[in-house]
Amino acid sequence: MSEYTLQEMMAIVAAREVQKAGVDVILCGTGISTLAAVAAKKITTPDVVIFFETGAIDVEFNQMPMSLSDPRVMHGAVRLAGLAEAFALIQNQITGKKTLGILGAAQIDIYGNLNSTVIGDYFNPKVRFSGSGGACDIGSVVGQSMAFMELGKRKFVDKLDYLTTPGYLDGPGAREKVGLIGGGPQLVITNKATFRFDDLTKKMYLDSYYPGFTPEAIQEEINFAIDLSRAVEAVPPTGHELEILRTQCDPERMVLK
Amino acid sequence: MSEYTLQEMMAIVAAREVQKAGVDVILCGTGISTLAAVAAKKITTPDVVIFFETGAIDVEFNQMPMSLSDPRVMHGAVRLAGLAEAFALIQNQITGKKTLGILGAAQIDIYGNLNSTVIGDYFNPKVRFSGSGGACDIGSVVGQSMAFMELGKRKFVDKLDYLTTPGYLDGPGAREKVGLIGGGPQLVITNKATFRFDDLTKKMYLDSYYPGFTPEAIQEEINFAIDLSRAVEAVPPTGHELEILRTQCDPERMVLK
Amino acid sequence: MSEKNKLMSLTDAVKKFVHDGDLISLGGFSATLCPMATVHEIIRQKIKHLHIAACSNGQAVDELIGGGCVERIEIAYGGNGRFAPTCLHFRKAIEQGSLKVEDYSNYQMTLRFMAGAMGVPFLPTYSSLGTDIVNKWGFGEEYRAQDERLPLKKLVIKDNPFNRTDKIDKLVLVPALQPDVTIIHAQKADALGNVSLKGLVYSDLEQVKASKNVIVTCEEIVETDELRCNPEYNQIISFQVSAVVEVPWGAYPTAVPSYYDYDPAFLLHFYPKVAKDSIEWQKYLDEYIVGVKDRQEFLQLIGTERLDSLRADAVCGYNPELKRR
Amino acid sequence: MSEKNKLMSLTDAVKKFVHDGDLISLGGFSATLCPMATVHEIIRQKIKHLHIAACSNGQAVDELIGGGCVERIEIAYGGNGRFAPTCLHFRKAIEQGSLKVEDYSNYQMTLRFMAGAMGVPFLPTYSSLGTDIVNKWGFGEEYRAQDERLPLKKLVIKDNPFNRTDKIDKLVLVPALQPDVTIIHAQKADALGNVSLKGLVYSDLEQVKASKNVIVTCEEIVETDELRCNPEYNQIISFQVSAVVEVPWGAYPTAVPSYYDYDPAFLLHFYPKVAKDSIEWQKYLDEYIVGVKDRQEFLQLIGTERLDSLRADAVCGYNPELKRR
Repeated sequence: MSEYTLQEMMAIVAAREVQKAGVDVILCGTGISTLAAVAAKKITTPDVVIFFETGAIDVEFNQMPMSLSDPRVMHGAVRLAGLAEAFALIQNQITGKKTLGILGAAQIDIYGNLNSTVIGDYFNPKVRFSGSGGACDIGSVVGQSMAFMELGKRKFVDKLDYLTTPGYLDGPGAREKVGLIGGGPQLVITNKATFRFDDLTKKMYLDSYYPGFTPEAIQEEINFAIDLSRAVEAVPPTGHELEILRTQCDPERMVLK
Repeated sequence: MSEYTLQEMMAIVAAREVQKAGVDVILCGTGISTLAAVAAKKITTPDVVIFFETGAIDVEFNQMPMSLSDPRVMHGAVRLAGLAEAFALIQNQITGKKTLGILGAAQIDIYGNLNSTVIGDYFNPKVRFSGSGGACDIGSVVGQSMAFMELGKRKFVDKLDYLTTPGYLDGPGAREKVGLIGGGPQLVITNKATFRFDDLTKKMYLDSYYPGFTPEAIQEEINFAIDLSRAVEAVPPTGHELEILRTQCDPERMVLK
Repeated sequence: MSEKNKLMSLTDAVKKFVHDGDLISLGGFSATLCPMATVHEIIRQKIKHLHIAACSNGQAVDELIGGGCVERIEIAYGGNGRFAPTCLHFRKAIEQGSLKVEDYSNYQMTLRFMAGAMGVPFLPTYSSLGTDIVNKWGFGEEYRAQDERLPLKKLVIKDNPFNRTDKIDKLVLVPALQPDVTIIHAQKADALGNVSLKGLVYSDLEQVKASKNVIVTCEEIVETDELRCNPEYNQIISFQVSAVVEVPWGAYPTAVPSYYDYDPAFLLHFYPKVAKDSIEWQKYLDEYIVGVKDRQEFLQLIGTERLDSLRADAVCGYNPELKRR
Repeated sequence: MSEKNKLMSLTDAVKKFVHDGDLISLGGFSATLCPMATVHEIIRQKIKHLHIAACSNGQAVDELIGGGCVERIEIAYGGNGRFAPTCLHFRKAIEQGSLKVEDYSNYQMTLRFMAGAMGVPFLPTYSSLGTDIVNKWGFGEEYRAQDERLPLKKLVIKDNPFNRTDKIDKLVLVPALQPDVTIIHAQKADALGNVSLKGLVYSDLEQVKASKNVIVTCEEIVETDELRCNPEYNQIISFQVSAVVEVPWGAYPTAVPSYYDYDPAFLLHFYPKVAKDSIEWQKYLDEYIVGVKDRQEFLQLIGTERLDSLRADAVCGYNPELKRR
């Protein structure tokens, strides 16, 4: 079996999930999120359209972008729209349902809600982050989404300091009750394990742990109790997957460490 | 004095009014309306921007268009937008106030309201016309407007069969009361005379009659009584104005008869 | 070839995506970029009871009405510029009571498509306050209540909840449209459904984005890589489109900027004559639409010489030598 | 020369159109097309108490905050992509309580500018229902009530009046923004204020259209006739613009597609160092901003060699050889 980094594992897990999701479009951010989208396109789902909230649509990269506005997302795109059009594309459920959004955050709770705004009190924060950007929009309206998170007790928390991006809010029926239209998160990908959400309770459960980790060790890094019973060991990246990831997705090693 | 047609007189009157209005932009329709805009640009106000509701902005004509969507309004324009942007430009009062709209209709009433929808009952019409197009929008929100009309008792009516485009509705304060934001009509240009609206009563009064006509003869062609006391004889087109109109504005004679 | 290839024949595209009673939106504006080939195919397939939504479509709407396909229409302007101040079949059908019409303004129809495109149920405007567009509803409340496909209300007037003055601040909320299918004609598209329009785009983009399905006919199919060279010139993305059909001269007798001009001989002289007379009109339908197999045969009836005379100048995008009277 | 000529010096443009306490909107997105030259001029002129509105502006917002010009900000994202996950002065100022912040999402900020551009008081969205963007207001009701320039409410939740089902259908209405002045940087403009942007335009167009005044800096002034050759590439029209200033390298250290790349040496290495240390930061302000007369002197400090290394490749629009770590 090939040697691989946990970051490579995360990208490959995401690429496989895109195929499973059966979507036409991936709406992604920078870093691991772009890498995952490119991996999906190069490895599992060649027809998928890569899309940035800045309005770059059907992008073909030559180099990894440093931000959503990097000129590298513009060259070779099929369309360059603006933010207004980009977000309308996902709020519109005809196209929104065809789209998988990729998110990330500083904190996540058991219902997959995300915080990327503050640590501490909103009006007197200990740490201030960038804020929503398009995350709240994506979580509110996109057909389905996945999130990249680092595992850890300060990240997987019992109660968010600020609810920036809606997951399943406080449980079953909550999205419908407040009037949210999108589909909610399907998968959380971390550096040691992946998580999904129970159909009935909408609570996060352990979906898979990466080779070398155990369900119990994963639970140790989470501030709330989760169901470990459905967990399986994740299938590691194949040599073929790693080859494409390393040579075709990020040959400059801008994201891959 | 030069010979001129009544249609030429109408175009020149409009061109002079554009200068008086002090606007940056003319929003115009086809036919006499485009001719008037071009005459304004070539004769009185060279810096004015000619603008069509289809989204062609700052157009420089080589040939007169047959419709608002004629490729002739596209070539040489500074911008080609769409309808959404075009109408937003006038609903937005920052730019809407800089714009003069040119209208036309089948019927007009004493408050400058226009009908371009039906003759007879709306639900069982004697004659059906095209409908509003952008006229209702322009009349609702543009900074100021003028209308081209043919004089006649079936056109200048006591009560419209259908109120397509708002003028001053039923009088002073009426626009404000329903919440309309634009400025209302300033001038009505016909084939024999021009009309303006009283500041206080918002009723149409005779502003000028063309050489060869009398105020009393004008009143005969209108289905409601109007104030004739402020009327003056209109200044006919100068030779210079006619020269430019004929040789530079519509050399193909698509509009000019 | 990609799984996402959407090329098909026009016959198949209409069979697959246009059905009796559908809500159809038509791209183009008066005599430019009207999707005439698709309109003729719809007439040929005898599709009935259509509900049409358009801003200011001229020729396409009029032939569709004349072809007996339309039951009701929501529209801002049923005219064709200086070719037809009011479209002839549109006028006749309403005067005879055979076509139900709901009047909006151009901006309102655009906002309705835009709301559909944005996925919100309405958008606000100040347009039409105090007018009969607000007061008279072509589709009455009862008619609307009986048909789930229609919004219950033509429009709604609401106070601005952010108003902090004592001035009146009311807005007209117009309801979203999400057509079953939007039909447009474009200059270029690729097989996946990426589309490049040149010149004015009217409300075509809002119409496309609002729709469940979209049929694009185009003058030329090009490679995706050609489109990638100028992303600023592309407006519609593959996943917004259901079918792509290459149909040269597909908008004739209306204009396609950069390809050909409108045909004044058809629009000013031929069409008014046949549209005004029901026998002549039936002859036109039989001979030019129902009697031909496809667009190619229709174009043969028009003749190469006539088409050639309309070809656009490469610089200005129309034919400056065209006889237009 | 036309009466409508809007060319002026950057010093004059800022003097004329930017005042203490103004509501300013900044174009660009994270590290691209930030109007840095104008931002430096605002700092140089010691304009204070600005109210900033932006979607995801990175470098421009952060230097303006660091320059002591900003009192409050409405924003979706105070970061700079991978150069700065959270902008440093933005973070510090909020943590210290010296900057009041109101959080929206990117789409909401875009809709707020779009509402301003459309001349309506609000636009609807489903975004943020159930989140703290709805529940927590950075500018409280009392604070808003006291300041006429703010809407009384951050946002309002309303039922869809067209709902004909028993499903819940609520929308978030976000209030329009009409900034006193919007500041953007573009590739090309003419002296009248017609502007051609290449590449992504973010929310720049909505910001421009919503604003009472607009300052455009650009890489190149061109003739209007050049712009008329490709109307599809022009987005902003003369009558929407107040001042035009030719400022080559006006967005440096952020990127201008087709002209130059961002400067990783500045953004990744130099800026974080000076922004984290108040003495270093004061030195930067003194030396690079307040201590120079104009953009030209600033660029001399950066050096020709460094600038040249950023020049964009003609085909791809960036520098593929750039060292980005």
